[in-house]
Formats: sequence, C-alpha cells, structure tokens
Amino acid sequence: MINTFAQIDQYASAGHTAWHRASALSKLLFTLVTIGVAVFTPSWGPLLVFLGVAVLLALTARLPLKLVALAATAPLFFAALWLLSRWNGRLDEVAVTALRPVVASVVALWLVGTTPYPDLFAPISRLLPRVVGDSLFLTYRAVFVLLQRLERLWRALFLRGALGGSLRRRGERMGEAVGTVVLHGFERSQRLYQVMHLRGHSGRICGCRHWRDLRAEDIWVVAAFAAVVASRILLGEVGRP
Amino acid sequence: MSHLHIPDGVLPPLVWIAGLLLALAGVLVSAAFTRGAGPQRIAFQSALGGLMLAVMAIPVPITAFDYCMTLAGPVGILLGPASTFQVSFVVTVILALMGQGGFTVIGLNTLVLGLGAMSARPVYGVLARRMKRPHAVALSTAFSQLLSSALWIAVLAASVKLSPATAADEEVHHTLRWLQGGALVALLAPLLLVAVAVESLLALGLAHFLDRVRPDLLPGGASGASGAAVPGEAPEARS
Amino acid sequence: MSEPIVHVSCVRHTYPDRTSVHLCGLDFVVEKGQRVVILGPNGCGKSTLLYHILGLLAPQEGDVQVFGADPAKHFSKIRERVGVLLQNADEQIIAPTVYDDVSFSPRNYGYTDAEVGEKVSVALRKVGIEHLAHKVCHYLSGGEKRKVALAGALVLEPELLVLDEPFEGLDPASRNDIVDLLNRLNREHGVSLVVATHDVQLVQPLADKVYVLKRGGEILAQGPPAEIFRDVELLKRTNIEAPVLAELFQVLESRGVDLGRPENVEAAVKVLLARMGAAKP
Amino acid sequence: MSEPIVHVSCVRHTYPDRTSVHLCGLDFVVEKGQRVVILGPNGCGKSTLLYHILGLLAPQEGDVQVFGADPAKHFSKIRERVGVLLQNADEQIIAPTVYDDVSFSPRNYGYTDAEVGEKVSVALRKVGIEHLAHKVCHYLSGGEKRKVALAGALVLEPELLVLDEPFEGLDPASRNDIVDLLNRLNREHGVSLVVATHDVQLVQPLADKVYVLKRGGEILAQGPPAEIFRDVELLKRTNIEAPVLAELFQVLESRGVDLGRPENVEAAVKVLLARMGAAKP
Ligand SMILES: Nc1ncnc2c1ncn2[C@@H]1O[C@H](COP(=O)(O)OP(=O)(O)OP(=O)(O)O)[C@@H](O)[C@H]1O
Ligand SMILES: Nc1ncnc2c1ncn2[C@@H]1O[C@H](COP(=O)(O)OP(=O)(O)OP(=O)(O)O)[C@@H](O)[C@H]1O
Ligand SMILES: [Mg+2]
Ligand SMILES: [Mg+2]
Repeated sequence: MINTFAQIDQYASAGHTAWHRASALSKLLFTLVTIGVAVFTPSWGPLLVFLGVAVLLALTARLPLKLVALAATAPLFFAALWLLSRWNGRLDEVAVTALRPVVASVVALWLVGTTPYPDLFAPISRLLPRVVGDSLFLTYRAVFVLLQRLERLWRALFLRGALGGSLRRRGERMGEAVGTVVLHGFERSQRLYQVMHLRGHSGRICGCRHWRDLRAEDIWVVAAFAAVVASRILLGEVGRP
Repeated sequence: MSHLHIPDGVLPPLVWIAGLLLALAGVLVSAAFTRGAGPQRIAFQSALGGLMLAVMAIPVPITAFDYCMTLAGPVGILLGPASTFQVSFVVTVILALMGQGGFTVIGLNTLVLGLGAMSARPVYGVLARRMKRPHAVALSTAFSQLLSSALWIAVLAASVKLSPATAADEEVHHTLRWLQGGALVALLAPLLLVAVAVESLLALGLAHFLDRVRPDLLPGGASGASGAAVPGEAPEARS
Repeated sequence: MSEPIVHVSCVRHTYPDRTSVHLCGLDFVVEKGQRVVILGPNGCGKSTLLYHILGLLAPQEGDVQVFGADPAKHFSKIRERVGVLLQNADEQIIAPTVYDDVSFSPRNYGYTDAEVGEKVSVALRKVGIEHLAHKVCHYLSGGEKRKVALAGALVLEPELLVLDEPFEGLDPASRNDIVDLLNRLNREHGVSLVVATHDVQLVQPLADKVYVLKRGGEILAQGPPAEIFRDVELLKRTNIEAPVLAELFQVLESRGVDLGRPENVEAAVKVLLARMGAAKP
Repeated sequence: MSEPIVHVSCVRHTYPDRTSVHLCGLDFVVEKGQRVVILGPNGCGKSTLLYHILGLLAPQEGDVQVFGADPAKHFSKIRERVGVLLQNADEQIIAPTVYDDVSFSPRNYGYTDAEVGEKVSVALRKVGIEHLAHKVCHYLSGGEKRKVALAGALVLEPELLVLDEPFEGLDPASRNDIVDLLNRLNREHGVSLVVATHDVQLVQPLADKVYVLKRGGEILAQGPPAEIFRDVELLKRTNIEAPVLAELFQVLESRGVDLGRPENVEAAVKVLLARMGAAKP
C-alpha cells in the first residue's frame, strides 16, 4: 500500500486527461452519489453496469490496470468475512455483497487518481471545523514526509547491520525508530504549517486549480452520472436475490 | 484489528447511518473542545495522524494476511481524547479516499478506531501512577487494541442481527449460525492476539524513547505536571 | 536608502529544552533596499532570529518591528510584503506540481485566475524554471526544489526577502545563479534581502552589510563584508573563515605587501599584475 | 596503493518515474588508501552512485564490485568494512543518546559489552566528542549530530568510508575539522574515502583523485584535483566552479604570469612573494 499511496498521488498530480481537468466538486459529488446509489441497489444487474462504468472511468483516466485491480480486491477480505458469518447458500446474495464495495472502491480510486489533493480537500474541508480541515490537509502531507523518513531510516538500519536479532530487540528498536520518526514528523509538520500561514493560508484550504468552477470536461462527469442513473432505473430488478 | 476497515455496502444501512451520525456528532463535539488549538497543536496532531497512516501502510507479514499496525494506543495517550477522535476521523477519511474502507462507513470506522484510541489516555492515567510510564503505555495500548477489536466484532454482530432476513435465511439451521460464529472467532482470535502483542511491544519501544528524549510529550512526566504536552496546546488535554 | 524596515533589539527566546538564545549586543537593522547577510557558527541563533522577523516566534523579551508592525502579533498585515525561503526548501513546497505550488499565495489572497497565471509565469521566468511548470515537485532535484520555493516566495513581488541558507546543497553554478537573481531583484525592484548562510565565498557579491553572531545569539559585529573579513580575531571566535581572497591579501599584507582587499578574482588579478609590473625594472 | 577496492562500470538505474541515471563513460575505481571526491551538478547521480556502492540499489545494467563482492547481493559480508554517512546525517541517528547510537553497530555484531565500550570510546575520541557521550542526540546542533553520525560510521574501524555531502549545513570551522579528521584517518589508519560534495574549496585538501559527473550520470573525467580544476571547459559543462585560488592562478597564467597551481593560501603567498621579490631590482 505504501507504493499505492505514492502512485495514486503521482497520477493525480501529473495526469492530463479530461477527468483531470474536470472540476473537483463535480467529481466528488458524482462519487458520493454513485456510492450512495450502489449501496442501496439490491440486485447485481445494475451493480455490474456500475462496475463497468467505474472501471471505464479509471482506465480512461489512464490509471494502470494494476491499481484498478488492487482497488477492486481491497474490500473483498472483509466482504468474505461478512459472508462467512451469515452464509446461506445464495450465490446472488454473494454477488451483491461483493459488488457493492468493489464499485465504491474503484470509483474512489478514479476520484483520487484524477484530483490533486489540494483540490480534493478544498470542498471537504469547507464542511468541517477548521481544526479538522487543516488537519486533513496536513495529515495527508505528513504521510509522505514520514514515508520518506521511514525509507531513510530503513536504509540506516540496513547499513548499520540492524536487520536481525530477537523479536523483543527488534520490537524495541522499531519503537525507538518510530520515536525518531514521530519527532521528525512533528517538526516537519510544524514548519510546513508555518509556511502555509506565511504564504497566505488563512483557514480554508484553497484548491490549486479549479475545484468549483465547472469546465467543459464536466459534461463527461454528467454523462457518467446519467449512465449510472439510467442503468439503476432500467435494470433495477435484474438479479435481485 | 481496528485496521481492518469496513467497506461500503456490506453492512445494513441502519448500522452505518447510525455510525455516521455518531461520528459527525463526535467531530463537532471534539472541535468545540479544541477550538483554541494553536498551530503547534494542529501540526502535532497531523504528524501523529500521518504516522498512523504511514504505519498502516507498511504491511507486517505475520499471518497469512498482511497485518498492519495502527499505533492507535500511543497516539491516544499523546493527544488526549478530543484530538484523538479528530485524528481517527481524518485518518479514516484519507483511507476511504485511498480505497481502504468505504465512504458510507467512515462513521463506523472512525468510531471503531477512535473509541479504542481514546480509551488509551484514561487507562494510561490510572496505570501510570502504579508503574513506569513505558509499561503503562504498553498496557494501555493493549487495552485500546482489545477495545477496538471488541467494538469491531460488536459492529459485525449487530449488523448480522439487524440485516433483513431473506427467505433463504429462514431455512438455515440455528446450529449452523453457531458454527459460523465459531469459525469466525477461530479465524480472528489468533490474529487478534498477535496484533495486540506486536502493537504493545512497539508502543513500549516508542515510550522508552520518548521517555528519554522528550519526556514532556508523555503525560504525567517531568513537565507533564502542567499537562502541556505541546506548547500552545488546546485546553482539553489539560483536563 | 535609510528607512529601517526591520528592527530587532535584544530579543530572547528560550526553547522548551531550556536552550536560550539571546539576540543582543547590537540591534539588528535592515534598511529599505539593503542586502544583509547573517553569519555565525552552527546553532548560534540565525534561524531563531529569522523566525522572530517572520513572526513564527514571539519574543519573550525585547522588541521586533517589521514594516512598523510587531510580526508576532500582526504578521498577517505584512505577510504580503515579505517573501520567505526557510532552511529546508522541500519542507515548504505545499502543492503537488510546480505551477500549483507557486500559485499558492496568489490564490490564497484571492487573485483572479488570469492574475494568478500572469504572476506565476513572471515568477517562474525570473527564476528560470518555466520548463518545470507542470512537473511534480516531489521528483525534482534538490536545486530545482529550491528554485521552486524561491519562485513561490517571489510571486507576490515582496519588498523584503528572508532566506535561510538558500545555497545549501546547491552546485556552484546554481549558487551563482541565485546570487545573480537576488542582486537583480535588489537592483531592479528595490527588494531588501536578509540572508543567513555559511557560504563565505558568496558574501562579498551578495551583501551590503554583514551581521556576525556568536554562540548564544550575541550579535558581535556588523559592517560591510570587507571590514568584517579583515577582523581575524572576530572570525576565529565565531567559526567563520574569511573567503580565500580576503585571506590571501590579509596574509600578503601581514608580510608587508599591502594591496588592499580586491572583491573578486578579476580585481585581484589586476592589483597583482599592477604590483608585479610596477616591481619590474 | 594500487589494489582496487571499489569498481563500478557502466551502471544504469531507472527510477520509478523513469528518470534514468547511466553511470558510464569512465569506470569508477577507488584504490586502497585513496581519497576520492565526486563532483557534479545537482541531480547528476552522485547519490545514486554511492547507493550502488552501498548495495542500496541493485544495478539494472553494468557491474559493481566492492571488496571483490557484489554489494547488492552480499552487502552483509562487507558491511563491517564500510562506514557510511548519508546526505542527511541526522537521519542516520537511530538511538536516543550519543553512546547508544555509536554503540549501535558493534552491539548488533554481537561484541561483548567490554569490547563495545572500548570501541565506542575510541570512536568518540577520534571525532573529538567524548564530552557528548551521554547527551540526547535530538538536542545536538547540526554539526554535532554530524560528528555523532561519523563516530557511528567509524566505530567498527572500516577500511572504506562513503560520505554523501558531509559538509552541507556546517559552519566553515566545522568543515575544516571534518576534513582534518578524514585526512588523519586516511593517513594513520589507511582508510579509503569516497566523498560526494559541492564544496569545491575543500576538494584540494581532501582529494587524491576527483571524478566529474555530468547530468544523466556520465562520468566525464577523472584525475588529481589540480588537473581537473585546470579544465575550464569541463567545469563549465558540469556546473562546477574552480576554487578561488585555482581560478586566480589560471587567470594570471592566461595573462602571461605562470606561477603554477599552489594548493593553499600559504603556498600561494610564497610563490607570489617570490615572484614579486624576484621582479624587484
Ligand atoms: N526546536 C528547538 N528545540 C530546542 N532547541 C532548539 C530548537 N531549535 C533550535 N534550538 C537551539 O537553539 C539554538 C539556535 O538554533 P538556530 O537553529 O537558530 O541556530 P542556527 O544559527 O540557525 O544554526 P545552523 O547554522 O546550524 O542552522 C541552538 O542551540 C539549537 O540547538
Ligand atoms: N527516489 C527517486 N525517484 C525518482 N527520481 C529520483 C529519485 N532519486 C533521485 N532521482 C533522480 O535521479 C537523478 C539523480 O539523483 P541523485 O540524487 O543521484 O543526484 P545527486 O547527484 O546526488 O544530486 P544532488 O547534488 O542534488 O544531491 C535526479 O535527476 C533525481 O531527480
Ligand atoms: Mg539555521
Ligand atoms: Mg545527492
């Protein structure tokens, strides 16, 4: 997941597809509505269409197949536990239970894979108390700082012959390592936040691009939305358990 | 186990909607507590949130599944309840965006992660008077992990109870249900115990380090008498 | 050239671990259009001084004035007039791509898209990184990141630039590029500069005035670079070295050959040749 | 002095974002007891080269040999013989106190407590920081942290020291301290050095041999510092500047006054005085 995180971020920032140009707000609304529709859809017919739409979105956003597959399989473990706990032999119920989270997860991937984080957080942070909104942005940044630091730490441990020993020693060493990372992360976040203020931040994350201005490309988001609604209405009863 | 985030569309709506409402209320209440939070405080809580995410992103191959740590215990101790709840929320939102756990269950996931983490500070407060601070950190971490896991299983159980029975369910025999429950526990229990042990060990190492390098960050310490873990911190953590 | 825009007098800051930095001795003054360099050993308090100027630390004692305001209390009033580059440039990159990052400030101040685009492209051109506009910051080299951060500091055309070790980790050519850029900004736009650095070779081309701090924060001396670098005793006490040319001509003088203090290689060659020529039959 | 202990030939590494570094042109060779400095512009691949030597990156093409082994595969065999200081030295510090950190490697290799204590105090003495032994690393200044990291690298008495920009962020006196220390280690213990740096002023006192890389990783030239710094064309292409003295005497030579290439101020003063004296009646 460590790489997935960085990879998604990279695609969001560097991509140039129509989806990247569409506004963050419309993509966010589309994502929420689609997930909302999906979790209330009782039959696998429309869910299959949703999945098709979601995968199409992700692939036309030039996200690699591997990422899409990863997003599609991530929720399956929990879904399997759930099915195990109430197994009743109905395959159509299995299909519905598995498809809903997969649709949601692929749509979410498309959203974050086409929207740079400041634009993504700009609308979300407006719905939250200031402390939480700022913390969302800073936390996201902190992850990358810490991952980089962890990588360097791992390097140091490797070079200094530390990758061995008893479980207890390894645990303690890890703890110390995490300790240095905590302090480093704290100092870095503090400085980043200071710089944000110095550079004009005053309580509301400003998107970098056009998070709320609609553009021509948003028509494609509307089209995708239409496909979702249409299939829900037309195929609503197909494959109902 | 709290890291095993619940995805969208599996649990019945009643459960996740209730979770969402509760979590939103929690965010608003915690925000009221942290209203005066200075920039240092926000930076500190974000750094710890980032750490939680980063640690969750590193799989530790312990069982058949990659197990991920959360550091929820130490984070809860360092931040105090209100900030901890916010951090849990923020972490859950970012994970949802990254496809780990769903949007509709942001509430439930926040509650499972957050309530466990929030319990760490009070438990630590009690234990720290009786033993060395690192040991108190390790034990309260174990407690918070167990609480999270219990919550997680409770959510699952409540959902099974509340989900509408289909015609097929009527046919399923009672003993089969019990067997299913047993299988689930047999599958999860060892994983859970290993997880608690690893987390606590890590927490112990972290606490040893902080105890020597920044004792002021651990509550109940040298300058912890004033309770000010971070300069300019919100009043809530002083309570 | 004589209106003071920064005035720091006898400020004390005590860090949580009780390290105390007491910036006293002389007042730290920057006049409009002046280029000021701060020198001193590791840990003497250079960054602490800059943090006070930027309002990131509030003085526990003493007084700080920037553009007539107390930055710790009213920094938001003056922050549009101040551009900042902190010690670790990649810590101040906030947004994912170069364009996004440089546009961060103007967007925050509510400029329209057209204005933002205009300002950003001017800033990128000044620093010479137009070609990077749509790159992802994370993958740039150290020097490139620093230039991005500098463009972000310049984008609102500040009157005062505060730079903490802007040359660290840069190759020599990039260092010179930045010195040239700063001097151009100073000359053409009247930007005042406050720069903390360890690179003594760059002080003469960059500074009108040098402040020297010693461990603990005491401001020991101030003056034009040539004068500061002449004071061997001062330099030794503060872990600073004279630039090679200054040292060379210092030693020559001490051996009885006083040729002044040429500021660059060109000037040095000239006086040396003159002397050698003069000494010829 | 002629047994090669490091040999890198035509290594290519492509980063995930497709930036490709191709360390080709000349072979990179370090002989036993040699002091080698690597120069080159930002982002040319100096750190990438060092990572290959340390087995942190495996070559996708080409060949790396260190003490006769392939470090990417068998680094654990040679790890005790190699000491390392990476670009951000303070990120190499793992344990809370100085003593703990310096003793980290020997403890990992299973030395007894007495041996560990002995080794640590020797290492601390070499670097001159015995008085810091029981301090908490986190609160040390930049220069002190770097010395701690260096002591940690020295503690097992390595035969090869690999240093990535060890002078960055240090004040001039600390830089000289480290140069002196490295030279002493080389002289007294025969330690070989590989140092990547941007500080050209320190190259002459520190290096027997210089490698020059250009952007993309190509190894353009190698040779003793005096020779490298004479090649103005090469320097210009690789963003390097000659040290001030080299430049001064270069210009003097071009104006018809050839006084050789003195290596330090002392030597320069001598030839200049000699020349002036000689020119006198
Ligand atoms: N956050 C902090 N906590 C504790 N002590 C600190 C902190 N920041 C700085 N110090 C201490 O304050 C003193 C001054 O630090 P400062 O960073 O201002 O030095 P500096 O002159 O910028 O040094 P350098 O040249 O190494 O950047 C040092 O002794 C340092 O150890
Ligand atoms: N993790 C990475 N991901 C992508 N590209 C990288 C990564 N690390 C380095 N690069 C790229 O590889 C090239 C060589 O980098 P390297 O760090 O070796 O340069 P360097 O010579 O050490 O530069 P500097 O003097 O700035 O330290 C650069 O173009 C850099 O952008
Ligand atoms: Mg500093
Ligand atoms: Mg490098």
